[in-house]
Amino acid sequence: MLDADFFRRWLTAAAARVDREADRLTELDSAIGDADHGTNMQRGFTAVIAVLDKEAPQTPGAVLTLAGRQLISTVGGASGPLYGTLLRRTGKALGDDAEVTPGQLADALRTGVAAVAQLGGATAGDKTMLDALEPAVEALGDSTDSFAAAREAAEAGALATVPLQARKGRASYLGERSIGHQDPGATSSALLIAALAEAAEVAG
Amino acid sequence: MLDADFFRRWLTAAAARVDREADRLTELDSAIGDADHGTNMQRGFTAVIAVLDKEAPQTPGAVLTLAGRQLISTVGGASGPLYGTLLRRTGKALGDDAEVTPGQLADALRTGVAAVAQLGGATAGDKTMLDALEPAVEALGDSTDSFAAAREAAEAGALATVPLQARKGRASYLGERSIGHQDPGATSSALLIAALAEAAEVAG
Amino acid sequence: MLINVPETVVADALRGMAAAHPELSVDVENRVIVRRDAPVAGKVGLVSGGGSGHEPLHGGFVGPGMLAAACPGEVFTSPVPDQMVRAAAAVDSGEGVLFIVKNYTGDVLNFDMAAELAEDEGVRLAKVLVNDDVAVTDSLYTAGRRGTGATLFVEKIAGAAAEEGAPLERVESIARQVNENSRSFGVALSASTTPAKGSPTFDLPSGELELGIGIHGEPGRERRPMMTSREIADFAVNAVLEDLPPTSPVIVLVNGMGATPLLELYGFNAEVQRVLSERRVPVVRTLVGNYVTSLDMAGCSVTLCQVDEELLRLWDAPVETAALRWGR
Amino acid sequence: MLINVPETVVADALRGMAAAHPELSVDVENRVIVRRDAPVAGKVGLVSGGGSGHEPLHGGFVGPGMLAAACPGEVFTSPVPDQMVRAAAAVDSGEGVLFIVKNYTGDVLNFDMAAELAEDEGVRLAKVLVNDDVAVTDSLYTAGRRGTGATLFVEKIAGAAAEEGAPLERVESIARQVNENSRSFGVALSASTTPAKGSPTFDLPSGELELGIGIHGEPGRERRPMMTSREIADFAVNAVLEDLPPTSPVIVLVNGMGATPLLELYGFNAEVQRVLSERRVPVVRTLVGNYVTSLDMAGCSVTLCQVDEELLRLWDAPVETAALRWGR
Ligand SMILES: Nc1ncnc2c1ncn2[C@@H]1O[C@H](COP(=O)(O)OP(=O)(O)O)[C@@H](O)[C@H]1O
Ligand SMILES: Nc1ncnc2c1ncn2[C@@H]1O[C@H](COP(=O)(O)OP(=O)(O)O)[C@@H](O)[C@H]1O
Ligand SMILES: [Mg+2]
Ligand SMILES: [Mg+2]
Ligand SMILES: [Mg+2]
Ligand SMILES: [Mg+2]
Repeated sequence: MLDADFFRRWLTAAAARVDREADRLTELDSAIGDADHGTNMQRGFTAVIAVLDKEAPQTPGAVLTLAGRQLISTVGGASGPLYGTLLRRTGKALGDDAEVTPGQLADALRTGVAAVAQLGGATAGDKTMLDALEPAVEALGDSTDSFAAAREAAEAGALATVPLQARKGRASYLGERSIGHQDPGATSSALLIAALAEAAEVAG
Repeated sequence: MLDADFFRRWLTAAAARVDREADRLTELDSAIGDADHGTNMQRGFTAVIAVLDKEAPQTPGAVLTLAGRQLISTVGGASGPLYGTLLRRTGKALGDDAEVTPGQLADALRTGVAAVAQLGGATAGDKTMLDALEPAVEALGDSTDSFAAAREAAEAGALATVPLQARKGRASYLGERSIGHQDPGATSSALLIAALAEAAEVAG
Repeated sequence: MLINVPETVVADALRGMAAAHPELSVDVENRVIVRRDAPVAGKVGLVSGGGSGHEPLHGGFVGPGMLAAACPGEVFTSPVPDQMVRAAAAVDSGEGVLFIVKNYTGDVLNFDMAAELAEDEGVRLAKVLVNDDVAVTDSLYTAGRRGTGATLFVEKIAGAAAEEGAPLERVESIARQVNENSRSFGVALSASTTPAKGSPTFDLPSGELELGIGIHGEPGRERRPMMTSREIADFAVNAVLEDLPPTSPVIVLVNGMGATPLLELYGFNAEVQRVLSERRVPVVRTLVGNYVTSLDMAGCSVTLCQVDEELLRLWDAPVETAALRWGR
Repeated sequence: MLINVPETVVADALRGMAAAHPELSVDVENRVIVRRDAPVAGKVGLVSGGGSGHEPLHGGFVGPGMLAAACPGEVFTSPVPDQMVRAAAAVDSGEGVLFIVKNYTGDVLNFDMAAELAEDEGVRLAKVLVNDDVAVTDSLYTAGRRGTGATLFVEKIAGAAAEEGAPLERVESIARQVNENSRSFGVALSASTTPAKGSPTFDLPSGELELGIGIHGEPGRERRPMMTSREIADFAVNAVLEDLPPTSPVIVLVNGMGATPLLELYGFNAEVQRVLSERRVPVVRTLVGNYVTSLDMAGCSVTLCQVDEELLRLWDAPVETAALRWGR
């Protein structure tokens, strides 16, 4: 079972990864976007950790909902509302339970990812975060063992954005010139899923 | 004896040298000034040649006076009024004679150079065109043979500006940082004197 | 860069704006710039915003006759919904609020979220998207046309209508009309440097230029060897006219991206006017300057806005902001 | 660069200015920009000018309440006397003409020659030198202090006096007083590129800056490792205050050299205001923007102008030019 602490660990691991990889995310965004994805994610996750510390939500759902709201209120850009919606809708789907099963989390994350797709109007292959998120949630199953598979899937999905031409977000303005670069949002999504797997490993 | 044609040849040779060396003059001015001396001189001497062609003045004095007025009306900057005054006052000093002796020219040029010193308030050693002009007119004598000596003196004078600290013109704002660079105006003055020697050589 | 640290760039700028413009009420903490007399009774409030780095857009356009409030985000990052919610509350006199949103995914999403929240709080809201950039043509396969120079026209002209007391529906329809009548094309001669990245956002050798750029430091649609002012004017104006053949006179905005000297912009304007006159497009007004910028990018954009008598009258109406100011 | 060829840069810009500003009468061939209603009966005419590349100075300051005419030279090259003679003739209503001359050898010599010629033609002439730059201290061994940001103050405040109908002697003495009350200090974060040279006029590695620069792309007095906005403000404001300890409130000009984003300039203004408040110097007005530029140089300058009530009243008086516009 996954309790509020697990979700806190997940987001803490995510924040650490974002910190480590911020320059790389910005570099990727500089090739096909506006060179802010790293700082956006860093600002957002720093604020998430701070608000979680301050408000200390007690259920998985509350942790994710609060984190999502904080991202929306802190990040801006495309990734703020999208990641904010991802966490908020996932959190809402988890309800008020003090503990959730990996399978419940998988279902909730599928709801969250669907909300992202609806909000942004993107589908798989558009060269966005969905190209990492969708395969990741596909790979999630009933046990935390599946988290590692989700990580693999997300990473593969992020890598697979390289040959794609962007059809959503800023990168789409580049037309064919967007081909040959990895999507920054798909890359940060892979970080978040990797952090999930990391949290599960620690949890053992 | 030197007639109007000689003076036309002088200024034509000067214009050609200025054309050839314009980039270098600008480069020198870029180090301790505002990177326009080459274009200033080029614009000025192009206009001088055009107006001499058009108005075809018939005496040495008229050639130089017209050329000086044209420089004043075309160049701007510090060098426009200064070189304009040099030629205009030299021309005026030559009077209306159809031909003048090298000695008369030497005297007239000394008058012209004195007018430059008075107008700009500079003296030898201030790292200006005067550092080339003054030794040059010192070296001028009664025969055209002295023109070559004037050329040497002007060139030496221009070179000798390198270690000086500028006390007049834009370069003076740099203080000690003006040391180590050759003064652009002294360099262009050496070109003008070299053109004088060249005109005399052709005249034989 | 003339900054302290990247993290405080926007807050520092807002403090500096507050000091320079006592006629504005600048909430540095919450990042909202509001005209001091807001809400103005009987008048619709215009709210715009977007990433910082495009100054004077939008904060420089707050004041009588133009915006009631502006919400600056981080550099090149759209603002968060909380800002627009706060701005809407500050400027709503009961006559409603118009959100003017440049068409970028981030701006659209954040303004949409804000609109939902503000409506929940009882504000009557309308929203207009600005999407004038003809460089982005295949909009089926993109996030759609970007909002660039036309933003100034929409904010000025709709702002004049609001100042006159036009109702929300009318202000909105005028804003929409201005957007539909406007087209832009932009060119970069150098990339811009964001404070966070600290180096140019893309690599542009000095003998080349980018055609069809946006205002976020992103590369353009195509790279070419350097062109003359004349060639760029031909290319840009024709791109605009091809997309929207003019049926009425135009207002011209010759806009600098930030680092192109005004001397060059005016020279470019001469070429733009030449093309327009060759193409027999009557020009009624021309504005030249750095208005919708991309930090320290060198380059320019041309925006044409077709106007009828009413839109021209509203363009000429008094405006009193930090960056645009005329009339009485 | 956004140009055709270096040779036509100034003429192209003047054509573009003419197209954008029907309220100005622009003589492209003779390079004189005159307010359209000149000569204005009963009013002294202010004429200024200097090298191009400092736009909006001076052409952008021509209009009611400021300059009657401006004479742009080639880039960074002072204009020729013919231009000022023509301008003086165009603006002289019989009340006389004031030449406002930035203190550079070229400007001084050319304006002096023009003054002689114009006086020969019967114009009553006065002349004021602007020399506000505190970076050039040892003026015995230099061409004297340069004229920089204070030019804007002199032109605006003396222009207001002229607009009110003050006689030549009074306009001249006000101009002189404003100059004496003003000091500037400038900093470059990058060199500028002139059209003729086509490359930066000096080499400034990106981690360094130049302190005490002028506005002609020349290097400064000293090179240092990059400083923060806060450190630069401390240095610049203190340099100014040391030279002219204030005895009355100041108007502040935070001026961009051309390529520094307005976002950064406003942030810098916050630091300038902090220093002034720490030093207990009362600030009555602040202007932030690119007004006295050096082509595409990145950097800024601070100018302080001490004012009494009369000078402040004249500063606030209406002005209607391309680049400065307020009041009614
Ligand atoms: N419509 C969309 N749907 C899903 N993801 C999107 C969409 N638009 C952009 N993104 C994602 O957002 C990322 C960019 O985020 P960021 O750089 O923070 O915001 P911005 O593009 O506003 O600067 C892209 O790499 C992409 O993965
Ligand atoms: N006061 C002066 N007296 C004599 N020569 C001067 C004076 N000031 C400047 N010069 C000369 O003028 C040259 C610069 O000319 P130029 O670059 O054309 O004008 P500007 O300095 O106005 O840009 C200097 O190199 C110097 O030789
Ligand atoms: Mg981005
Ligand atoms: Mg020079
Ligand atoms: Mg962004
Ligand atoms: Mg010069």
